[in-house]
Amino acid sequence: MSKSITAKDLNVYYGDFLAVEGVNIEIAARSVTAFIGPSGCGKTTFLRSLNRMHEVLPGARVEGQLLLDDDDIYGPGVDPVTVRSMVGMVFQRPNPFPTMSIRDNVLAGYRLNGARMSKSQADGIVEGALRGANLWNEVKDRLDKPGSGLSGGQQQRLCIARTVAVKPEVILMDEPCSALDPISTLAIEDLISELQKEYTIVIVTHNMQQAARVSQKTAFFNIAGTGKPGKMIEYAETSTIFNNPTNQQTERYVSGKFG
Amino acid sequence: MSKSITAKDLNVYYGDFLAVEGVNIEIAARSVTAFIGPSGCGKTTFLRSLNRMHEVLPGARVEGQLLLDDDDIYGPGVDPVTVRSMVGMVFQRPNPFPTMSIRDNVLAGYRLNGARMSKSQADGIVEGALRGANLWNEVKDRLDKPGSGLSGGQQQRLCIARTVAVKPEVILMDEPCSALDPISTLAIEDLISELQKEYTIVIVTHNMQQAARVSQKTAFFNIAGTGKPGKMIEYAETSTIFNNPTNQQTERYVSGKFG
Amino acid sequence: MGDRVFSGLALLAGVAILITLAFVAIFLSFNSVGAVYREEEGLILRQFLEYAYPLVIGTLIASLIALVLATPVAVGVALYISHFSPPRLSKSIGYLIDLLAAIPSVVYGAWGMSFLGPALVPVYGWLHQHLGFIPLFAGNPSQTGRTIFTAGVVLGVMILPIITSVCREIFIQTPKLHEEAALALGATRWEMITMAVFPFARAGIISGVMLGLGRALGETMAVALVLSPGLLTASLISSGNSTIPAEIALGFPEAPPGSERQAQLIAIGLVLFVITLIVNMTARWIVNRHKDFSGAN
Amino acid sequence: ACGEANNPGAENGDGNGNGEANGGAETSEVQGTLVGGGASSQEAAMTAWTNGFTSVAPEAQVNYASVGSGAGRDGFLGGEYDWAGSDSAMDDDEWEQSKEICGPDGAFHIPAYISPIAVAFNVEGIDDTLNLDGDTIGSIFAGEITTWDDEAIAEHNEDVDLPDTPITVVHRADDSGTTDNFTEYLEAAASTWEWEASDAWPADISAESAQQNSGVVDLTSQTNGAITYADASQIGGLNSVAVWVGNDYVEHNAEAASQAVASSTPVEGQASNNMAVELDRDTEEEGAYPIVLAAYNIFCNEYPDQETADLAVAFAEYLVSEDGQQTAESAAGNAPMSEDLRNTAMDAISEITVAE
Amino acid sequence: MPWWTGLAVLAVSALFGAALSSLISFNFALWFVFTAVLYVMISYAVTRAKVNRRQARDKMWKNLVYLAFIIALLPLFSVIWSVTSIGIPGLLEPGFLASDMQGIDGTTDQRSQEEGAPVLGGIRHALVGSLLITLTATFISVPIGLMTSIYLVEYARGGKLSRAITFFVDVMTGIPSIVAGLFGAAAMGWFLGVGNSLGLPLPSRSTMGITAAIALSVLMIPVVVRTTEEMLRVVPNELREASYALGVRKWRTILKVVIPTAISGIAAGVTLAIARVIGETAPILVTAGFVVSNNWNLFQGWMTALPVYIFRQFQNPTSPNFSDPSHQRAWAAALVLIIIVMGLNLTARIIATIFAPKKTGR
Ligand SMILES: Nc1ncnc2c1ncn2[C@@H]1O[C@H](COP(=O)(O)OP(=O)(O)OP(=O)(O)O)[C@@H](O)[C@H]1O
Ligand SMILES: Nc1ncnc2c1ncn2[C@@H]1O[C@H](COP(=O)(O)OP(=O)(O)OP(=O)(O)O)[C@@H](O)[C@H]1O
Ligand SMILES: [Mg+2]
Ligand SMILES: [Mg+2]
Ligand SMILES: O=P([O-])([O-])[O-]
Repeated sequence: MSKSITAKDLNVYYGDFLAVEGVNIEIAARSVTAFIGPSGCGKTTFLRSLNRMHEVLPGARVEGQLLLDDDDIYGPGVDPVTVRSMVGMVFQRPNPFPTMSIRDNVLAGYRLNGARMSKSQADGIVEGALRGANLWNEVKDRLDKPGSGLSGGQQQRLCIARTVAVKPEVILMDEPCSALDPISTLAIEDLISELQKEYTIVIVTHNMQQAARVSQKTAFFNIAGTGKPGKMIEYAETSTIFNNPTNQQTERYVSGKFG
Repeated sequence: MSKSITAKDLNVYYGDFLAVEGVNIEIAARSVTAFIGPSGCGKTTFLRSLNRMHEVLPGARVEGQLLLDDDDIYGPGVDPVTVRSMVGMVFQRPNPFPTMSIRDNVLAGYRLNGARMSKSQADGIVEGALRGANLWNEVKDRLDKPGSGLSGGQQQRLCIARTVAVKPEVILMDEPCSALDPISTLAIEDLISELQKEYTIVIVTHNMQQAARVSQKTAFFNIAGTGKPGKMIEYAETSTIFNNPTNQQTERYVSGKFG
Repeated sequence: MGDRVFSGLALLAGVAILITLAFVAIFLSFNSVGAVYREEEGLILRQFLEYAYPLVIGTLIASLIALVLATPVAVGVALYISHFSPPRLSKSIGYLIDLLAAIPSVVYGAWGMSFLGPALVPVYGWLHQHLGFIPLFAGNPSQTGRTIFTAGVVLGVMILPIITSVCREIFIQTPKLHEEAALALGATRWEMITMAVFPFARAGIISGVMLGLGRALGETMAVALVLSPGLLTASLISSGNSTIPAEIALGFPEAPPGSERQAQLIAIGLVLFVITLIVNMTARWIVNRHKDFSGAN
Repeated sequence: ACGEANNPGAENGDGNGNGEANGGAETSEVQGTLVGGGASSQEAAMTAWTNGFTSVAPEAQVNYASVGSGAGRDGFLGGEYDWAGSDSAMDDDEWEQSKEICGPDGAFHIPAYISPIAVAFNVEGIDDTLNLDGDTIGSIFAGEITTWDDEAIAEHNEDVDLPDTPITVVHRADDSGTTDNFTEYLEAAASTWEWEASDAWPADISAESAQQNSGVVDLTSQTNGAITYADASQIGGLNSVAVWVGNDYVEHNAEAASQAVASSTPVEGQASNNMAVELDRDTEEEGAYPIVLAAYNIFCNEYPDQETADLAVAFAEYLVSEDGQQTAESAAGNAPMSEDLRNTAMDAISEITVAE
Repeated sequence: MPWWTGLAVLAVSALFGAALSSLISFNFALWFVFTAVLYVMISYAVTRAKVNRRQARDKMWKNLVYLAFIIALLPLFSVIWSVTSIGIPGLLEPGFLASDMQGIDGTTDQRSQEEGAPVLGGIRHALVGSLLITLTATFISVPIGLMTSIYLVEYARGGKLSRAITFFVDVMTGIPSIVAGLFGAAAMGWFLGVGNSLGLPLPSRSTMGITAAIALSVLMIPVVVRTTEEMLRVVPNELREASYALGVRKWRTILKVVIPTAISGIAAGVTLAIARVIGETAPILVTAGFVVSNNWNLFQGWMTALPVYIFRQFQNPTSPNFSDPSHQRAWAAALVLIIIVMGLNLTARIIATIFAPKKTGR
């Protein structure tokens, strides 16, 4: 399991607007890679192009090559669904399915695809995933209640549980902790380290401490101004980025950090 | 301008579920107060009861007294609309009006007063509010585009601009920076210090560094377990809370902090 | 594979509609030739237009009355259900209004004919007496109440639940986030509705109104039952005017096979078709003008 | 409200008993379903006929859709109906067309439903018949006479105290055979009437209208001062006009009506057994009532298969039989055909054959 | 403002309303109108004077919204009253639901009206006809309509075809029902003609239940498309993306996420569409004919539907001079028809509440 990701000259467009330009990056399997950078620089956009979620938006498209191990996921004949079932995603805003109970939300990846399973098997998956997302204790008594009744943080953890439950090869996380309290965040971070043993993880975060704590490598994105495309400025070991960046922009950005 | 807030034995309910119990707190005018605590402990709930947004949800209600200076905002005959125009709010999730342009979003609250204004006056308000929210440069060329076309962080800053434009007496902020990059966060924090000179500010945050940076006083909320009500555990000077808390729960929570 | 089949089916369904409609259009055009062309006289377009234009105007008047009466009430009722009624009751109240949609048009026709029409007679008399100088209320006030206005009211009642139902569903869908944003800015409930609910529901309201209008334009039986059709007149309170569907329903049964009369009736059916086309084009255009600001983002 | 069916003629469903109700009349062996459609004027009579026929021919069923005369002929010519009911006869084009489905002799008409058309009114203060002549009726319906105490009316009714109620003319909103027959009368008998006879009421007279006979009758009953024309069997409690014919006022009555049909000119040029007639509206004959409606039942001279032909013959014979005419009269109140007319019809029906 | 202000204003309005209406000529309708108008105006003025302009406007609109609701109820109660007052006795006649009109003619009704014998005859055949025809039409229209709106919302990206479909669906809503009926009959006639000339074992006549169902589908499809389209559009994209991100195929996402989220709206739309056609008269009369006895076969023989039954009983009473029994049957049948639609409506609602998104939380 777990695959590496290689982007070659990747341009990401919204219609005619070039949002991210010329990204070249190699992300190793079984590692955690963090994307940092100011708001609007295209982190989310680039992340979404990694599992072909980008093209879901009308007019959105991608140029260049993106290899999962050695297969170009944008190659001809490649099914985006296969790509997405290999590359899971946790969104910036929690989005549990409002029609489903907490339990069904966790099982959504299976249920929606029509997979059959015994009740005990399902129970196992639900408990495992919810424990992993540090949500089990809070919801174990109301698994059949709707997922939308939870608080923001609880909802986001539910979404993480849902993604983890389908055991993809790569997990993309777009600021997964931005709505979480420190304790939950810690649990998620632990979970990330845990998952890292088997999966490739890419995480967008604004919290540089978090990037420093969880990732081995960090990519810094920046944008020259409105209407300009976002670019990947530097990509290196996390410690290098935070302590000894080559690029001046990176330097300026990380030194503005807090705490 | 600017008023103090006093809660006396405040209980906040969702239907029959007591979400927050027995809060007693005095928030001074012209100060920044931070609410911290684990997810689900009722920070959002309590915050929403401060400007009577809580009762917007069906079945939701509040017991106890809540004084704005000396007026009980839950007193008989008090109009929630008046309360809300005095107590502004920034939400956890950015929520610009999707049908309005960026410009109209900023002016939305201001226009409610029905005051006629010239175009240049309006332009001034829009620019001032957007600069204050550190968004002006990014959007000045597309003020007439819909607000929903912005990135998450940009949207949130737009919402802050919108609230500030009304010039309320108290501003409540529910994790206003959880979707922002550090640079925008910094700008918002600067803005908070700026606003503090005239307004009373209450901010919910998960980022304890942020709480430490911006607030004079901090309230720690906690919850004993699922289904139990959230409670305010400790309320003191921010430095006391972080360095020398009286309560053991607070101690445990803040020492689990990162960085 | 599943995707292919499913999207294929979806496409097929859409195309099936187009084909059906093409057949309807062919059926109508083919059978209406006799109305505009006669072997001996060649094109008799003028004659046909003279026959058709009062009907077109009558149809529009009736539908317009229905829309003007029903739209504000329907939007009001939908708002009542979505934002004003006690939350516990809103479902049952919505159900109550849906009952109006459950009543078949024959029954509306019977009701309009035997109850509403006679009840409006004194109103017509009063209007004529006091406002008779306005052309709308000139003419002989009807002694039976079988006027285009009565027909419009019946149509209004018939389309009310349609518009209400569509609006209600949309109003309920308004994101809480936006409603709360408005409230938090110190908006009153009504201001919140104008700020968050109406903009979000704009397309839906127009859609519902168009649905209602379509119903009003095409309604046959109710109009045929409550109206005393006759000459085109500006007066709403005397008998006269007719609508296209009523004219077809009243004329078709006795129209000799293959006759010019039959062709004429089918031809005005085609005209109604074109009217709907124009009305809908206008609606789409209004909706699309503000597409960027649509609420579904 | 649930439970057992309450139909009086329930025997047809389970096919046990038969014609008992019919006083032991002969029953026929024909079976199958005969379908027809057309004029609504004869609907009430047709309901009685289709019911009555099941007691004559227990194995057979007859359906009739009163879709209107035009639609009925349309359906008949299109092969959808086995026979059609129509207030007016087919024109020659239609008859030519009927040869496609009815063989070389085409179709023929039987005037099986005959009914006078009453000029009925509702005026408070007038509790009896009014006497009027054709010209006055024409002026009233043209909208030229507007009150009931008009001189033209008073002239004919010297001993009636006429109120000054305004006259509300009520006509048929739908195109109708009744209108056609009534306007034919006006065209022939009223010099004050300047329109051509037609199924549709003249578009340039502004008046009240309603659908079907029951509609105009109801509306007239509800409106003081209203006057209308309707199938005499359907006017209920309304008073009606005695019409000036020759040298006397004649009230509508069944005999006069069927006499009017029997004595009128046959239409030439169609099938040899055709019974379509040209009614004589301006008759001066004593005691004749000239405003009459005859609804035809149009049958084929040749049916494609034996079963349909047998059914058609049996049903047509039942329609014009004394029994059939009486059944209709008691249910619908129309005028039974005269003896002569019935015999001619029987002869015409006997010419129905089956295609080789 | 004290709590009793509203009541006081109402009382004052009612008083002045009564006075004003008796100036013209007192009746309850007039009184209601004056009271309502005065109430809205006075409470605006009072709130404006005592509180402020914004609250006054809020109050005014609130009153208007309530008023709209009351106005909408008036015709409802009026219609329901006219239907039930005559319809209920008719419905309670023994055997009304269990019998058809076989054997009922003018003499039967004359006996009922003149001698007070029970009103015979019922609506069994019409009930069967209506249910069969409408259900078949629903089975034809809902899949086509739903799939079309899915195509429009989920698949088409504003291409020419989708614009053409949307546009023509709109046009379709304007087809008068009688035209749909004529078209249905013509289309079926043509189809059978072609089929028969090819030697297929088809019925020879087009007048049958299925033809009516097809004609009704023409009327129903656009209603289904327009309502469901609107409902699908407001399903947030977030949910679709969440599903795609789990590696769920688009069609499954649509079936399992989008449709369930929109189900209450879809159910309402379908109910609306059914209600639209179940009351149709003209198209059924020309496509399915009119019979007095029961027929379960959609593909052979004529059928009667309830509205046709009502219309005929109303317009052409079985006994022209003794029309009370016919009218009673007509109103009772109307009542049954209304009850059926209400039942459908209720079913749709139950379905909707079972599957609808749970709307708690924010
Ligand atoms: N749907 C869209 N259509 C057009 N432009 C878009 C869309 N979404 C984002 N953009 C633009 O693309 C650029 C990159 O946005 P993106 O959301 O990727 O930024 P980000 O780095 O994730 O920001 P944040 O940290 O605030 O989430 C921004 O300028 C934004 O305005
Ligand atoms: N609309 C609601 N109905 C019922 N219960 C709710 C609702 N919203 C929140 N709750 C419950 O109330 C409690 C407090 O929730 P609240 O959103 O105030 O927490 P929070 O401290 O803001 O959490 P977070 O940091 O995740 O935002 C939680 O147990 C939550 O499940
Ligand atoms: Mg982002
Ligand atoms: Mg919260
Ligand atoms: O027979 P008619 O109903 O057309 O008069």
